[in-house]
Amino acid sequence: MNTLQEFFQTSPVPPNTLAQGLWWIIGLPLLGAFVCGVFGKKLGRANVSLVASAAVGGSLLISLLAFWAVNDVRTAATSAYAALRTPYTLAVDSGTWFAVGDFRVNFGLQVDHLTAILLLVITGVGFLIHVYSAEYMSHDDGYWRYFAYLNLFVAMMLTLVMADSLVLLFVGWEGVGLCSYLLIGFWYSDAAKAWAGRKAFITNRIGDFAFLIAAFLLVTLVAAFESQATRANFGFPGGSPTTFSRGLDAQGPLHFEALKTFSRALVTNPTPGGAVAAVTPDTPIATGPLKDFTYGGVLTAVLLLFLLGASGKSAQLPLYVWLPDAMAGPTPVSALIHAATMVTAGVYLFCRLNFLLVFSPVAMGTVAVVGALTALIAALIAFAQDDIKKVLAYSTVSQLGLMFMAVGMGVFWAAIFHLVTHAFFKACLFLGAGSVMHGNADETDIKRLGGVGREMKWTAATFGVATLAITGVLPLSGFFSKDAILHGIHQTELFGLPWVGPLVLRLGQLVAVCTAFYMTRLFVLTFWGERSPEARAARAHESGATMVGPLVVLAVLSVVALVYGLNLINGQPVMENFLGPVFEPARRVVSALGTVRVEHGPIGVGGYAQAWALALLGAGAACFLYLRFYPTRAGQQAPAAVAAVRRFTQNKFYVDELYELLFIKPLKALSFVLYKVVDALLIDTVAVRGTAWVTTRVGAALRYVQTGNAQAYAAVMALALVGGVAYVIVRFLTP
Amino acid sequence: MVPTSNYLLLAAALFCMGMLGVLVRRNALVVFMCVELMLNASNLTFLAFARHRGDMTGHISAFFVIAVAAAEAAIGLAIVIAVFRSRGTLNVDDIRTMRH
Amino acid sequence: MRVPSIPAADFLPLVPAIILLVGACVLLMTEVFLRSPSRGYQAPLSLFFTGLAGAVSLSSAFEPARPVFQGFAAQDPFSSAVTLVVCVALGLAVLTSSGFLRSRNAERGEFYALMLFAASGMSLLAMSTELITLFINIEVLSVGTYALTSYLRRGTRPAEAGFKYFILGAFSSAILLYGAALLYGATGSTKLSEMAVVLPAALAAQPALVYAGALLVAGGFAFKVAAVPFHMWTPDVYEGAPTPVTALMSAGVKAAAFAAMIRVFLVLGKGMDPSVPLALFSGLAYLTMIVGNLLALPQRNVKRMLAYSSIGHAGYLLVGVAALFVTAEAPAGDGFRFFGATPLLAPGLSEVAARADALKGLLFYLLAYTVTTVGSFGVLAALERSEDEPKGTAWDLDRFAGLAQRRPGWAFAMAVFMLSLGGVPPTVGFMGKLLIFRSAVDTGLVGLAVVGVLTSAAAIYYYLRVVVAMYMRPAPEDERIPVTLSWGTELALALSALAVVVLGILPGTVTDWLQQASTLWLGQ
Amino acid sequence: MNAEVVLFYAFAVLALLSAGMVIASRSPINSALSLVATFFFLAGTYVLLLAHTIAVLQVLVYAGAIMVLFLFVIMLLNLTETEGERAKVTFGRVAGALAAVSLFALLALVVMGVKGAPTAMATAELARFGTLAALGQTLYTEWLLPFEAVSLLLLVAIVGAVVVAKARI
Repeated sequence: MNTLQEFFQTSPVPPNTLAQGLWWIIGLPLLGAFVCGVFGKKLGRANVSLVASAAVGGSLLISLLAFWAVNDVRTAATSAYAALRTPYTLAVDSGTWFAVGDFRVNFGLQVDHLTAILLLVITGVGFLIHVYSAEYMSHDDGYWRYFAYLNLFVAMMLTLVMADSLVLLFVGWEGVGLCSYLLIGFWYSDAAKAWAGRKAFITNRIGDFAFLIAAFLLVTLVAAFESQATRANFGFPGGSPTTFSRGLDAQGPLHFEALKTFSRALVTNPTPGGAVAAVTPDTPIATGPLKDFTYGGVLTAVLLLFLLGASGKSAQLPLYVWLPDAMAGPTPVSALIHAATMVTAGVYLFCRLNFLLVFSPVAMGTVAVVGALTALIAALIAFAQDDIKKVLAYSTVSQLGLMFMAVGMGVFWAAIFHLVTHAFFKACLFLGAGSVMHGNADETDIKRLGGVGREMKWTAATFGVATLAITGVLPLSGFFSKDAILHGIHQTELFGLPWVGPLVLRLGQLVAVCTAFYMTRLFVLTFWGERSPEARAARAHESGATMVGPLVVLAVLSVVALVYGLNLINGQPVMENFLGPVFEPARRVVSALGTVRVEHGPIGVGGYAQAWALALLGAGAACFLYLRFYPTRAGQQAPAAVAAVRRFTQNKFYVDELYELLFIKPLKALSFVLYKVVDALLIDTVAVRGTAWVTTRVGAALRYVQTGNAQAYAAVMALALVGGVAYVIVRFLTP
Repeated sequence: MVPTSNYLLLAAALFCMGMLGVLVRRNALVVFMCVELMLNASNLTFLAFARHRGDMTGHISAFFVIAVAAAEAAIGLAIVIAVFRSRGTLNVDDIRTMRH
Repeated sequence: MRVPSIPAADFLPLVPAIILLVGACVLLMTEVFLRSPSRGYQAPLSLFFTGLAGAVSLSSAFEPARPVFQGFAAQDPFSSAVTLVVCVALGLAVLTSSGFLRSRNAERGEFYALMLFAASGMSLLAMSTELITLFINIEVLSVGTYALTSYLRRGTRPAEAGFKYFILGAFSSAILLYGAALLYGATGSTKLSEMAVVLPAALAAQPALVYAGALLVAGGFAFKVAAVPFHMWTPDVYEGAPTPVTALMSAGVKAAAFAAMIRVFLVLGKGMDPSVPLALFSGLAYLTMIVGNLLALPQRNVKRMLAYSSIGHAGYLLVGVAALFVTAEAPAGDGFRFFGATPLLAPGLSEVAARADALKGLLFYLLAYTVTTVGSFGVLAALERSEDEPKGTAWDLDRFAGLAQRRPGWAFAMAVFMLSLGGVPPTVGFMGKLLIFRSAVDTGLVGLAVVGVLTSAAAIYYYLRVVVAMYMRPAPEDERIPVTLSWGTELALALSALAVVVLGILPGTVTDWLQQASTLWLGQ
Repeated sequence: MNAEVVLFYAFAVLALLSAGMVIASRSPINSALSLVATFFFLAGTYVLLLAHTIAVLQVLVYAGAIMVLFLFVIMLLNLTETEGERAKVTFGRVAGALAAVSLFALLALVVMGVKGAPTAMATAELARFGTLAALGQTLYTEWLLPFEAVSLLLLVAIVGAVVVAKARI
């Protein structure tokens, strides 16, 4: 064990050398995108996919080195904001990007444990999906555009996770949104798909707007703190007001180290009642546009705005509606962008800003409750969906809700753990769905599939493994990650909001049952049973090796990722130990402010059993319903009178009907109502379409003021002048 | 002595009459003449204030305005001719191919 | 009689304008003496003079500010920066012109000469510090652009555009002049430096006269910068003018007019109740941002869409102008601030520093907008076919369908321009917006920043529609490739796309330079 | 009531009347001739304001040169027909008329605030005020820059006019 540890703690490339090469992780896919986009048509199909895959593959190799290097004991980055060294962080700073007065942003990357894990997920899953796409897109004319966008997306996503400041993160944030928009609309053929792209676009802009305002507020907040903070605030090792100011001058206030130092200084208060009073979260701001608000209050507002931003990108209430519609794009895109990587950006954002989030129990509670409600609503809606990709899309929304729950309750490591396992099994599910569509003449309606498992053995097997994983059956990774979340929530209590934890926990357990149910339904209806008579293709055909290969790898990964959840190191799960340094600042804030109370305890066998029972309950119910109950009723369209008699005579049927009446019908109705009212009517029609409609109408109406008559234009000018002069008269000539 | 404000009032009246002409006349050439009227009203204002203050700056300004008016007339009349050549009318209501 | 002596050194700041003037005269002469059928030399020749003028203005950018010609003009970093922006716009416009004109068989020395004349007017306008000089220079650039607008006379559009521009332009000049006359009456001078001295007394005696004059002058400037409600000529004129001229108008004229407006109102604002210019420019900025962007939304004619978008961008620039009039203590009773009225400046920011920041943001935005918009008009110029012009379909969105397959380079450049206009990182447009909004937040104009961010979010929608058309719609089958290939266009597109991306990723050098220039000018 | 007052009111009334004719008359030729008349009456008021040189220039340049150009264009384009009898009443026209009238009311309020009569001047000063010599001396020394700028403007206007009015390009 020790040798193994030592092996991993000695990077083959010296960390300082590697830090200089971090640019290549982004640069390679960017180069790939350039080559594919500009020369794609001339290169030909095979070369384009080779270039694109090789670019991501190369990026994966460097990411592996980086992952290795962050474990190296020699690795540390110097902080410009305090005389400290941040251990286990690779950082490179290329100097000033731009400066506005004393607001400065540098161009720099950093890789710590959190980023390293995400790098592996993005490049790893990305690489597999590139390989898969080579066959999947083999019949499409726009393959070079497709690979160019896909490479560009990978580059942008890598920028997002490697950014060392909120500004560069925002560049990636916008970039992935743009690529997603381009890829959703890749097959623009009808108005519905065009609308899907537009909807994704509008909802994301709402989120981006909130993000920007939050960032602006944060800059103002740090500036206010800089002018107000006292020496007492910097009573931690290496801290001093001058160093902090010098750091702000050198790297700017939106660098993550700046925010980290800010959070640390805000909770440092060595001598309560000492000579110099320290600024605390309850201190009102003295100067500037935010005067008289408290630091804590503004931080809460900032975090809630970030939540709105994250809801847009990560498809949470109320901005989740775009994700199911985004399934209009090619399936590998759904797997990469709308399941594994981009949609987790919101989770990443909060984990990155963990030290700010824990300042505000209100914000944490809101994040947790929003996540829980999203998870439940999406899971319920997934019940009644018949489109294989729509089910998976709602399932993604639901799983993201689980991650938000974990983030909101401060169990950051579990959120990241679930993010990783989810990336594996959901990518596997999506690619499996793509394979099913590929082999069944692009059929997506699960009611018209059935029995596919017999012809597509590999697809069925991998899909099955992934289904078990997401369901949370014991030996698979999904079980561990989901259980880590629920267990973590169970142990946590938010200060002042004791009801949030239990509520979220119960909702989470309910979501687990629902997940098991609809995923089992999906699997059973697609792969088992008889082939539907309405099927488009009489026989399915298994996909080729380049499509099955990634499926197998992802299925294996969704099993072996469980290693992260085992208590191997210091009695902690591997993932928790690994991410320890990243969430250390949050722990420091929590221990100073007491915003979150954690009772540590190992996961007992009872907890495991409970979780397993929940999964089995849902899965069992689905198996019963779709394997036994519905098939026996198939074709029984008897006349009403006969049916009534039989219902009364055949006891079994009577029970069944009652069961259906009491349980299935209301649930289905609820699912339907949620879908129709909340999703389709309220959010889609009123909020999204309504905004677009109103602005376009107003624009179109204003347009007709533009009559083309020069005199009318002059008249408008004259009227404006009259108004202005009248104002002057009223203001200065009336006594 | 006539008070300065009377001169200024006359100028304001001429300025607004010019503006009225620009806004209501249909013939492009007449619209242009009304702009000239507005420039003259400004000149009168300059001269009235110059006399009021006993300062020659207003005179020089008026001199330059006359020169500018000449330049504007040259280019403006050329454009009016071009418009007439391209559509055979100088009616402002008809010069509106581009709109909305 | 006192005869003031004007030292030879006073002519130094005029050198860029004189170079442009000499260039224009040389180009006029070539038409007379070099009667060769090929006029391929004219664009490089104009480019040479433009580059020379730009280089000279760059070299004098860090000279300390000083008045020249008895206070009729000023040599300062601000005027040098604006002249440089004008030269960039002119150079790119000249590059796109050569191919555009040649394909219409209309390449003449007069065209380039008029462009250079107009640009020298812009350069002179940027340094004028006396109302009559200012008025004359506005006329120089206006008369040049009037003529350029109706330079091509196929169909009815160019003459119509020229007519509308001329009649409304003359109308607005008359208004500006009347305002200047009222200001003269109130202060007894037309020199800004002398007015600044007398203004407090004049305001005490006759406030209505000063404010009415200032308002009329502001109206005249608002016309030139296309601020709502003085914007209505913009779409019609931009549509009808030859596309390279539209490019010059949207970038160069706007830059020069903004420069003059800032100069005049910085002086007038000193004596006034500071809430008046603040309210004036904030109000204009709100209206311009909202109306300009809303009007662009339903446009399918890309040229008109860009015209409306240029109105929207004037709105963002006006946000920067409003930020220039912030004061350390709060003016009483104005409703243009959101988020609490008392503390205006961000902590640790002095009034001068805040103004320098705002000015830097403005200048950077002007530069950013110039390279982006001239580039996008360049693509438009290369794509339009002269036979479509009379029908008005030359700029329809459908012309862009499938451009990515036919001309991937152009499509890429256009996509970059559209993203930059929309303010998507990492382009120069994003950087410009960031600087402007940041300084608005710093000066407490949060409402303006919020509306700015919201409208630019809405604006992305119509910009991306062009990108979607280029990359996602199939090219029309029957159409032959309708391009006018010329080295000038290719070079202009490559240069401006490169500038958009490079300045977007590494704006550091330029912002440092502008910071230095702004501080140098305002810090005195 | 001295001669200046009488003359001022005479010129003012006549100028306003002829300006009204510019706006009201149907034929462009009548408008142009009324405009010439307005310029003459204005030149009269300039003389009352001791702006002799400008008055002369007004007659020479405005009435003499610019208006001849207008008349020439009217003849060239053969614009002898009168405007249509029923001028279309549009929103723009009504709003414009309202705006012009109310702007006059407002501007009148503003300029009425200018109190007092012109400055009294010493005889020597009065002898120079508004003369060609005084104007020329300032113009060529102090006002050098705008003077050069105006020459540039005239050059641009000539080139522009030639370009625009030239036959098809």
